[in-house]
Amino acid sequence: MGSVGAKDVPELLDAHGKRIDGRGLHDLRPLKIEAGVLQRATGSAFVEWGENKVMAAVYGPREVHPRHMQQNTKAVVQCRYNMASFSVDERKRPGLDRRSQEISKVIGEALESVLFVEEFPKTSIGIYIEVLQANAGTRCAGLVAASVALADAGIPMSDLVPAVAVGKIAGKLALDLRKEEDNYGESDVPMALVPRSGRLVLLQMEGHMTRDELKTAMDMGVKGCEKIYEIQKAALRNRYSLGGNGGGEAQ
Amino acid sequence: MGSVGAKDVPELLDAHGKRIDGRGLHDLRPLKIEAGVLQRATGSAFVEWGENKVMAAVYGPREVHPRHMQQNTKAVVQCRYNMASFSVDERKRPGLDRRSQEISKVIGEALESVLFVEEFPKTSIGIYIEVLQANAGTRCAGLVAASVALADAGIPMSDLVPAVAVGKIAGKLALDLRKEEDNYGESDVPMALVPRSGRLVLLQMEGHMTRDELKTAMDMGVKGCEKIYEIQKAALRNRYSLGGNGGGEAQ
Amino acid sequence: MGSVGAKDVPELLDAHGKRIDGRGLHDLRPLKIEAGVLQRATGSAFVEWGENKVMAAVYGPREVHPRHMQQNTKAVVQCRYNMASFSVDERKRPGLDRRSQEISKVIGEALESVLFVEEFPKTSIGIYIEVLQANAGTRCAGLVAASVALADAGIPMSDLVPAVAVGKIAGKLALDLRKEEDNYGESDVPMALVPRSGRLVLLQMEGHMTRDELKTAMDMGVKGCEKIYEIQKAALRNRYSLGGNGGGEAQ
Amino acid sequence: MTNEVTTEILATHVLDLAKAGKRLDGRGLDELRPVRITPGYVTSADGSALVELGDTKVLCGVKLEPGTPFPDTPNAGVLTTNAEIVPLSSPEYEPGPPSIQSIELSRVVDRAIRAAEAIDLAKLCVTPGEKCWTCFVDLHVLDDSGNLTDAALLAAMSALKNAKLPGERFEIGPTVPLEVNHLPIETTFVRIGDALIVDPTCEEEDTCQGRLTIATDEAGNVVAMQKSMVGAFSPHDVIELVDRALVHGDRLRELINTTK
Amino acid sequence: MTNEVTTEILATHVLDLAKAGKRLDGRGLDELRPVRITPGYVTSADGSALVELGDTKVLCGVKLEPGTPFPDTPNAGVLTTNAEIVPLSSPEYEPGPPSIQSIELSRVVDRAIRAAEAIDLAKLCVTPGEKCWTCFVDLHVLDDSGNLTDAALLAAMSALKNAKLPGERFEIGPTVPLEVNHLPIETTFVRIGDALIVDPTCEEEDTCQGRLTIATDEAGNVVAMQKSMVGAFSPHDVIELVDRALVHGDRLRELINTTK
Amino acid sequence: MTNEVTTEILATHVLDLAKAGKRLDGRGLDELRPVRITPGYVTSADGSALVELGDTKVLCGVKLEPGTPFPDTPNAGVLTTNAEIVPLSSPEYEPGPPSIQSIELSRVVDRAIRAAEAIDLAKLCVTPGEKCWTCFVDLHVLDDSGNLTDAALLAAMSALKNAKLPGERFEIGPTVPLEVNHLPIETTFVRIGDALIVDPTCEEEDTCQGRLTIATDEAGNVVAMQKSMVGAFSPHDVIELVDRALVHGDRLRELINTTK
Repeated sequence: MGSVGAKDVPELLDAHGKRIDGRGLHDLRPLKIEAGVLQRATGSAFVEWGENKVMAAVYGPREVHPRHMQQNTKAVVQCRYNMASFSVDERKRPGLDRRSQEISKVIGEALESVLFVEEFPKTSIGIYIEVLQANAGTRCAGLVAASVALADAGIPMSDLVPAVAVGKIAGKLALDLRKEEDNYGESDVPMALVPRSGRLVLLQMEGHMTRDELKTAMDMGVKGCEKIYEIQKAALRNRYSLGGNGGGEAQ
Repeated sequence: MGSVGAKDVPELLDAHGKRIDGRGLHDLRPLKIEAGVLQRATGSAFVEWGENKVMAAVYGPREVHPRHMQQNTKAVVQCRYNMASFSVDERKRPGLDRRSQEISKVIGEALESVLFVEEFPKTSIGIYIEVLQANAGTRCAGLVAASVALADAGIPMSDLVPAVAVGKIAGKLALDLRKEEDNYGESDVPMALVPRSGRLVLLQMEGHMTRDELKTAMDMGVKGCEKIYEIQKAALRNRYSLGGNGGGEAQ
Repeated sequence: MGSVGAKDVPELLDAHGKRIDGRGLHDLRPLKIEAGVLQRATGSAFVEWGENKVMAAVYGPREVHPRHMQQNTKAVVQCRYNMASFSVDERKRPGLDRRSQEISKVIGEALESVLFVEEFPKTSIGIYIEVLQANAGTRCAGLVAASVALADAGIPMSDLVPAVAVGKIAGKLALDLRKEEDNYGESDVPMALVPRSGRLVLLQMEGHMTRDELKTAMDMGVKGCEKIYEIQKAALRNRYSLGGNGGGEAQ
Repeated sequence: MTNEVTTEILATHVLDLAKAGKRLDGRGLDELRPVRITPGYVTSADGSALVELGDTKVLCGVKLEPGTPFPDTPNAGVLTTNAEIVPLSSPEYEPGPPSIQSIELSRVVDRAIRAAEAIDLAKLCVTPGEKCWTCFVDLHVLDDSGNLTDAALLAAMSALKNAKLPGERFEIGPTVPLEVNHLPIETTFVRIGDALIVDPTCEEEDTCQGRLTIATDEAGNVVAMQKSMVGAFSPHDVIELVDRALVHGDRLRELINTTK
Repeated sequence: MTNEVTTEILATHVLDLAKAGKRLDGRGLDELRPVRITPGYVTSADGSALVELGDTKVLCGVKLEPGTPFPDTPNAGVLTTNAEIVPLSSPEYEPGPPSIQSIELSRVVDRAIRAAEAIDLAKLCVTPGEKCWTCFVDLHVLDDSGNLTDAALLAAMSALKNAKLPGERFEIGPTVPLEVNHLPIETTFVRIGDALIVDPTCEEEDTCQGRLTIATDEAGNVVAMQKSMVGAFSPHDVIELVDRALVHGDRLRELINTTK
Repeated sequence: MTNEVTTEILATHVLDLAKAGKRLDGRGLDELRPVRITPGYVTSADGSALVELGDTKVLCGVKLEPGTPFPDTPNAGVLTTNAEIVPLSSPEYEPGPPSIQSIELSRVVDRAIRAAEAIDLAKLCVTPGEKCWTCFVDLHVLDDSGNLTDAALLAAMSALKNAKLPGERFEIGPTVPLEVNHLPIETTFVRIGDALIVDPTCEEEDTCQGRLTIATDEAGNVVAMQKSMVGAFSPHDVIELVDRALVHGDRLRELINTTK
């Protein structure tokens, strides 16, 4: 969000209202989802979303380690969002920084909101997200991938969870920000929807928005999520159809 | 203790034998103790002693974590003395440095010497001390606070434990050193007394003292501890008297 | 191995084929082994090999910590190779670096290959190696010492394990490299032998060797190991003979 | 570790109360606990404040020290927010590296300060690319009786308003008050069944179905939000809570501005 | 944690198969799994490659950044190899500091690259003693279905061959391809009973009696070896495996060199 | 982990012996174990000594390297004392970060060296504020058979007396012996019932009711003290022990001074 002292701010919207990559304000970047891409994981999914590449794997339900974290009445959801050192322009030190830890927490809580954790007491469900190539929106891409991986693992859920960010660029609300829009835009609202209930299980925000802008932003996000939801479902159908080799895809 | 290459050594005793803050050699700094200041802790106490502000809390007896530290014949005493990053002039990195770990050990051992740990096998008693503002003597202030917090928690003890340091400044023994006296003085002897037995449960020393000076220093310290003991007892009386809002106080 | 940009490469072989310290290509450095040198350990040994000084201790079989590492069908072998901070020219930060961790792993696996770990299920055998003074070949010296310490501890093994490195210096294969030979030589092949089976339980290599050179290097190493084996056995005999004060010794 | 039976009984009780529009401590669903702010509580800091929100106690100390600007923002000072949830503050403390709770707490407070542009970081630059002020906002949680976030941002903003740039101590110009341009306030709500209640106690947090923190500024903007814990909010809920957060925000800004 | 009964039954089965010259997945004892190399898989890296060796997947990203030479090698750039065996890749992952497996993996890959002199570090020096390129070879294990080492070195060498020195980005001369002078290949074998089998799956690694990795270069030299895991090899075994490693090495070098 | 029954039986036995003025190993209550000092034990260090105090073995290595003075003492070199109680030394070792025992050990040894002004740190300054010698005193515990503190300070002082400032190696003047101005000695006592015994073995430490370490210098001053472990001493006890420590101190100083 508008870092102090930054130079060379690019023009985020052209005279025709088109964005840097030619999209309109309500357009998603191309999205491709493939389920069942890893051999060792219980379930897995790969998401290519614009220039993001994100892999998710699910393990479990299984024994809890360390043991003292075990819960008698429900499964423990352990979520880890991690960025590969080479996924960003400037090499990132390997390991979870504070940002990654916060994102791990909010993604884990979002997904636990649709899991029937009471059905698997004393176990753990591990959700692991690796960002291989990043271009803004990786927490949403990770959530989208992890949700499909959970379904691929056969873990009962009340719904799939699509997610997308809405931001404000050059004074306008725009769906699904890419890197330059995120860096130089005015605000960013990532959100994750449970389509069947219409409720948000992830919602963060940074920047400046009026109450009414926020309302519109959530409307745009919900519509975006509904499109993503269809692609998630298609990926799972492809996984289980015999001829399926592709996955779900947008555009 | 007289650091090498230090400049601007202040005059620690004036022509009338008065100290920087006007005290005589046998005077304590003002001391205020309040018991029962925290809601979540089993017991707690706040100490304001000169320009020191120290909070102590006690939790337990409770389950031991990690489990393998549990002892079958006694409670485990876990003590943590920590300084807030802003409690000293130059910001301190958060977390326990080696000094804090050593102080945690000697305070914990001092207090365990008056606890009936055999009465609570397989449990732990947690003693937590936070130095919020520091001006020399924080280990003694922490011990004084923790001892009152243990009593506030209702944990059986053979006695309260007062503590104070005696040092040598400008060649003279002086009670209860403040920062400049500690930095530029010649030695420092913090000690903690069990008044009913007349024995010391904490005793450290650094600097230069003859055997006879040390004897005198311990005498001065014991007398100082007896005064502090009264203030500790008053704080606990106030805590349990209905009208009590204050705590114990000196000067 | 020939580090880039290094200067002042010493002459490793003189006109008569003698090495820096006067040895021939097939000579070991002087080796002295003493068993039973520590009081608290179950078994121990001290090795002085050229300018290396290495101490090894063995503890166990004993309870496993942390508990979750316990194995129901065999003993867990925990091996730690560590260098004292002052054992090398430039002070080394205390603690295990990545090199030490790798060496700990390969030494532990080498020794486990001769231990009857199935006889001690649910226990751990701790093997601890401290390099006090280092001059190339410390992993072999550590293995030699640890093997004797295991025997001193009375832990059943199929054989003692001698170890030595063969390297290539000035184009020739040479036994038991010292520091300059290791730093400026062309390759290094440390190996550990089980004499009764003729098999290698440790084998590493770095540098350049043809297949045939490697074959010759292993032959030289095996012969070196056989000499070391005799010194190991002598050290154990001395430990248990009443008059024994020395240990095994070469040259 | 937690007594699961007790937790479940308590959860049911809190839920039943909420259905009836009531709370354990007798407050209304949109009623904050009493707030007490003590600026300048710690004189060893360059700025400080103790905030008591009911039984919750958070102490903030601000320290300003010379440092180096980040390479990508050569004309700006550095702001660092850190939260210590020390074992003194709660029986739930677990030993080990900073807990995820303390990391989330510091990040959510930090985000509100930055997004609201409370401090003009450009003014903390001394020599572009070379020297700047580093502003450490250190939060020390003393009693975690619920809703640490709101108490922590109140403490941080009060401490910043109380802070002096110690130019003389470091021989970088005169010692002057730190300028605070905007005053973000966070208001946190939890869902208990269908009720959306403000300023939760720890019992309410333990049994809630979702928590939402909304940061507003004095111009009526939303500057930051954080949904956390397991649970969900509809967009309609969110807008209702924004409206409520704006009201509480104005009241608390008034309190900070009038506290000396 | 591991199911010991299953492990033992599997071990017996793998051993029985090996006695009959067979393997769980039907391969011959000296047969590699299918190899697929995708260079340039990650565009945020300066060089990258995804390697699939059967179900085993390792992604390598190379990053080149300006740095300072080590004091004892003032005329050389710096090469740093790091391996992350992330929890996504295997059920056996344990939380905590880098596992000894990941340390051994990165060190064995690093040793082969260095010993083969694959990269001329002198060419990565910019100003002697002051400025050089630091080359980070980061290995990210995505699916650990056995024999990570061979897949990791293939990925590293493919990524290095794919890499560009980003001179323009850092204003240190033009952006040019990174020069790769030699192409080390590692081939790993395990002993199962008396059988010595190549490219083990994780089931074979779990039940083996010794593992040996042999790195060769295009001139037919052995440049690095690592025996690991409990077990032993005779010198005669070692030479047999060197001969086999030279054959596999040539085939895989050919594959890397022809993959675009 | 410790066998509690054995510990209790041993404690009772040690106590009964002490009442009768006896000890497990037959020593008198004020009798040290035999001391053996081997200076120069490790040639890779700039100074070193192995100290054997009965079965207790502590090795000290001193390293001197160029460094930077601390900002608040620009005219002084830096002294750093570190103790490693490695798992080789005792069955009681626990894995993890440096134990509190090793931290206390290094701090108590460090305090005695500093308080006695054993080394003139001003002489380790090369260029005020810019360059100085850093003196690392590294203690490596090889066998913990009790009373590590006394053995460790003996090793440290012997190693310092054995040390050379390696000026030539670092091209900072000639290589000369390190000057040692004062010779602090620590003597440690434990209380067993009413008995106050010197130089405790580990069995005596395990069952004691308080431990007191007293550091003296050659002028008869007390320069440092540390009471540790659960237990208490009266001021009268302390003075009695100071008198005894002065006697032992003189004897051990004599031993160090006459050992080559």
